[in-house]
Amino acid sequence: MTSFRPIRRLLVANRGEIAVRILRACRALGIEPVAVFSEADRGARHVRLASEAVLLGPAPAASSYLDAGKVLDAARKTGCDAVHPGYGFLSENAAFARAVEESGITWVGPPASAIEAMGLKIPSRERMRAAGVPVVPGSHDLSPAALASTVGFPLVVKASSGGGGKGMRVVRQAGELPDALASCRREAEAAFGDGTLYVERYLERPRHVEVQVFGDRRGRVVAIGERECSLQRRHQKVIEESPSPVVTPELRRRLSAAAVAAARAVSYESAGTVEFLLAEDGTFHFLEMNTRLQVEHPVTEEAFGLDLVALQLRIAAGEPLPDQLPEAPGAHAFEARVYAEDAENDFLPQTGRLLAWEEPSGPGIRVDSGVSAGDEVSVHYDPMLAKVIARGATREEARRRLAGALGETVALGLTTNLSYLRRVLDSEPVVRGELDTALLSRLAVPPVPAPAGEIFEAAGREFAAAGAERSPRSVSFPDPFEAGGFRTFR
Amino acid sequence: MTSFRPIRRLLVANRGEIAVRILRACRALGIEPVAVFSEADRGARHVRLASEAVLLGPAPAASSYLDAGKVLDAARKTGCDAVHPGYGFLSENAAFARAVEESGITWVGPPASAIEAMGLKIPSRERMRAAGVPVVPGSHDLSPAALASTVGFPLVVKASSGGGGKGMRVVRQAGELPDALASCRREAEAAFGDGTLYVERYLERPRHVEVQVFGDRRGRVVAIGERECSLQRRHQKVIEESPSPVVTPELRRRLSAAAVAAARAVSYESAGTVEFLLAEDGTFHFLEMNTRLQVEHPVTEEAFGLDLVALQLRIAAGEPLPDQLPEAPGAHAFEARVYAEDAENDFLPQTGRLLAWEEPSGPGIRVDSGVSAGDEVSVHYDPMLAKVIARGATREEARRRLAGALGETVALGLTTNLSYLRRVLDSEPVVRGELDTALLSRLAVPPVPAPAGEIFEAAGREFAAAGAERSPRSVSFPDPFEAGGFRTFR
Amino acid sequence: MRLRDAVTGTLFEAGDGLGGPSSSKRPGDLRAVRDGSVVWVFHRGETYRIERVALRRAEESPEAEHALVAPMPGKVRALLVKEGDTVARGTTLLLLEAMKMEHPVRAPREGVVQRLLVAEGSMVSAGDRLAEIG
Amino acid sequence: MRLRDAVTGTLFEAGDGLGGPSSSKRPGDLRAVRDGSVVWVFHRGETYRIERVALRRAEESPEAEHALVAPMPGKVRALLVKEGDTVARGTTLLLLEAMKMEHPVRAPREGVVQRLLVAEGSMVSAGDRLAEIG
Repeated sequence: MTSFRPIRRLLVANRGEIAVRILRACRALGIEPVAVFSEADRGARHVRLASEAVLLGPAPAASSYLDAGKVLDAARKTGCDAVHPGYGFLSENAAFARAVEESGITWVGPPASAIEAMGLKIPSRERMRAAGVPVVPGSHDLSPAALASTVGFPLVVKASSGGGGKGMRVVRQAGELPDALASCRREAEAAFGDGTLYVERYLERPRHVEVQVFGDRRGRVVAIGERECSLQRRHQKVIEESPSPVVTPELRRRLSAAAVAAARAVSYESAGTVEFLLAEDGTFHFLEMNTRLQVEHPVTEEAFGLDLVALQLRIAAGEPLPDQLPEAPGAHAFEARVYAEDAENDFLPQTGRLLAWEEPSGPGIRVDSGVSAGDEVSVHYDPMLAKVIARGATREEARRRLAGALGETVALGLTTNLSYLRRVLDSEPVVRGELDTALLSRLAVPPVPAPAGEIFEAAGREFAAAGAERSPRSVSFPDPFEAGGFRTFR
Repeated sequence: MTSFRPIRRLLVANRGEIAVRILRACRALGIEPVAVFSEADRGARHVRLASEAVLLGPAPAASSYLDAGKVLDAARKTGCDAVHPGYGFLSENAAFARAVEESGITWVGPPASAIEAMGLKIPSRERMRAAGVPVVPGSHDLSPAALASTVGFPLVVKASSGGGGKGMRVVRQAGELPDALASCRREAEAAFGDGTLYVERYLERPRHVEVQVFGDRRGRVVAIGERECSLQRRHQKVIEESPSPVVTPELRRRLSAAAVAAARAVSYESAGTVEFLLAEDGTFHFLEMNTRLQVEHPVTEEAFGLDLVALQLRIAAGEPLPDQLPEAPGAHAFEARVYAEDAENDFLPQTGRLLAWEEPSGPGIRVDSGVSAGDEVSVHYDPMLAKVIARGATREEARRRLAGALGETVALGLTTNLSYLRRVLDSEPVVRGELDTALLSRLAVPPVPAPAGEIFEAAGREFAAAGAERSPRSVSFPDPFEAGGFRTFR
Repeated sequence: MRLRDAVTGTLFEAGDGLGGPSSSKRPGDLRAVRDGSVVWVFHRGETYRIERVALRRAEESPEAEHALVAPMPGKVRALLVKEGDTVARGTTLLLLEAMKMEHPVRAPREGVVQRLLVAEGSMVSAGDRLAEIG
Repeated sequence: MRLRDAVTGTLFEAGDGLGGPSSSKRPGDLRAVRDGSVVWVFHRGETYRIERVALRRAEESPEAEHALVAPMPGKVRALLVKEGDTVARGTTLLLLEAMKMEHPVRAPREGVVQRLLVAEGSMVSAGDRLAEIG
């Protein structure tokens, strides 16, 4: 039996929206939150909301949010009794988790051993197979012969330490393989410091359905429904929802049983996500387990009426899981990820200053964001500005609310995917719930209409008001890429 | 039986947060919303969110939002098939409701006859007494003799056409009566064009508990739980919650039965609110019925998981009430009204430009607001900027979330009651749920602390940056009221 | 420069170290916006209104001693005193109507109403002079 | 002045009626913010990026014809061509790494790589010249 170790002061070892999210949970529980920040984040929202904040170092993540030593020092110096890593950065770093626990500080997350067991794709697949969880055929032997016999084409190359679509390529013919392996290896080395790759069968048009699991420190593991995350672009999730429009109560029971078996196989504690590929016939295969809070956790919270971060904190303090947890969702929820990226130009990430930022709200709408007007969106971190979440009594009510909320969101100064998200949400397949992981690569979203005269007139008035004043921060470049379509560079 | 008359295009005959609220409901239902606006509201949020918007006239409400002819013309010209009046303005104007219906346009609200029956306090009290609803002793004979025999002191003078605390005074001794009557009459004439007054017994330390009722066009009337609105200042609600911390399921059944009886007595349709004063012994008296959507309707929505505006629209179109409506709340919800007012100076309303405005969000948080950064808060309309609403699994979770959200709300350029609201929420009686309608007049909220040096330094930097530049919009006045405490005039 | 917190009245003398242009980045975890002679500062949930105070106010506006100014914009609903009346501190001088509520404007000190500068029904802006009390 | 929508490329000639200071109130239901030679406009859920276009661009920057500039800030991860190489339109010239993703920079037209202005590992800002293709 685990003893109860209350959390009074928590280090939030992250930035942006997830740091804000955790800070808010602390307040609701009466826990004092301490933030960390890099030089680029001095005035950031997560710093403003914290009781205390510690400067880690320069902007690059390696010198700040990824520097395990500095983060642990910050926790010690500020007298924190627990650390929440959020997602990304140090969240799946088993050595960091172990160092935190060895310092006598509570780690709000799974045991280091579970992170390790699931962190490397190859051993984790073997472990899952042994636990009776269905697994996609794959290989870590990258020789052409091995691939042909055990995997076959199409296949997907993945970074063994990877996640989030980084270091990942689909290969349809043997000839494309050498380039794909080289490129993945470079990206994997840059992103994770580990170029080890593995390969698995690529399933055509599957759905990405994942199960939220939770384990307490007394050995109980439960599943809390599924999320459908099939709307992806280059393996990055774009829009998620819960429940999945195709998961029946019977299928939910089977998915939940497999997810709980996976989590039990690694003695899981805290929040985790077991990802599956779901085929049209209702069969599913284990994809990977993310041993941390997931970006898209709010759709589960809104559909099931739970606060998963608060639950993580309670469990980390030694409390048991509640006896009663909802088995079926009480509402439908959608989430859209608002990125600083140019949907009209190959989704290139955008940087610059957010000159105006206005979040939507109202019935059923929640926004998890970490930015404010005036913030600089820099090259150093993920270009996600916010998650807009909508809850409704039905899928259609939630979908319409989300589309409306995205239309209310004002983001000036940076190109964002707001308009793209809205057009995707309003597209026929999404309205009908006919999703698969390749849908976005096929979907012809309606073109952006040319602005009406009044838009140009409004812009003209702003230029006229500025008079002869020379541009302070921008330069206009002629089109160097007539084909590529880049038009404005700032 | 009523025929089904679908709503495709709706005129939102209001401004500010409630107009935005109704626009959002339209979008979730696929209804095209049309806004109206005065010259002061050209760039307002409700105008920006509408599909189309019609200018009514100059800023004063009498020339714009209160001008029934202009509003009805706007609905006709834009081809609207329904009008939603929101609250305030024309919402309880029976003649307007009748004119709308006679134009063949659907009125989203109760029948004109129900508005009339409840609009005048004196006949409505008689009607309620006849229907078996408990009523506080009162009189419309204002002679000292009548007051002494039928009412007694303390008593409260009210405008017969009143509402929202306007034209209302508590009188504790006979000597104060003449002044109170004169003042109420003036305010009532200015606000409602009707100086008729009535008087009723003033109950000491009661709770204000009100029941949300809903009637459909087929004669069914239901109650949807209660709201506790005891936190009032000068009869203006400040913080509301649902459920009431003292209403047991048994008491809820009795309150609901009385409220349904009240609504049935006037053949009520659409959303309405029956207000009661609840004594410590569990007895309650009818106060009044508001024949419109209430400002604080979101706490019911969040506690019961409903969209009351959508329900109004469905019912107005002829749909029946849903067969199943929740009898007990599934969550606890609080609402705080953010006003442009100076809590340190007698709660004087403030006007000026909102130079910065940042709304909170996150788990369980909803904001209904109608303002944006850059908006001018003028003398012409109600100084309420926004309603911040928090939902939680428990009362304490909701309370802490709301306090946190208020602390995140940034409003610069105008003095607001944000800090006051937070201090009230964190006060002992509110934490314990020990509320009554006079609590706020007794409550000693902790004083605002003097700013730390770093605040002055930050201000000094802003002044230094502005250099020798002369103040463009402000003047600093010496203290003319040494006692009154006014210090800054803009 | 001399600064004053408009709510608590606390005074602060800012040193010379504040010169130079303010950085475009927000310093630390503060939000600050200047509006003429007032700077609004948001810090950890509290909003402060910091005024810049002229060092020798009396000399700059000698008549200000006696002026009573409107604390907010509104309409003069009723004048309750006339010129020449002697008033006690706290006497209600007039009623200002704003946002459909009446707000009493009271005498800041004992004295004689020297001049009434508004009439019943006048619209006034915040800072407009209403009366002089000698 | 000549304006261009950065997304659709639509051109618009704004007349002289636009002169004078822009009002501090927002006109109608638009939000607009200027950032140098770009104005961002928000209108009914859509965001527009309107550039002011110089009337005779070619004369102002004669070398621009040949310059290839960085579409975003980042690090040059790999150079895939060398000076003197002949490239087809669409040939990947180099890989830029930003936000941990690789982005190929492709040749806008057929030509010869005249100069490479960056090395592997260079950090570049948006708008920095990367290469000249003649």
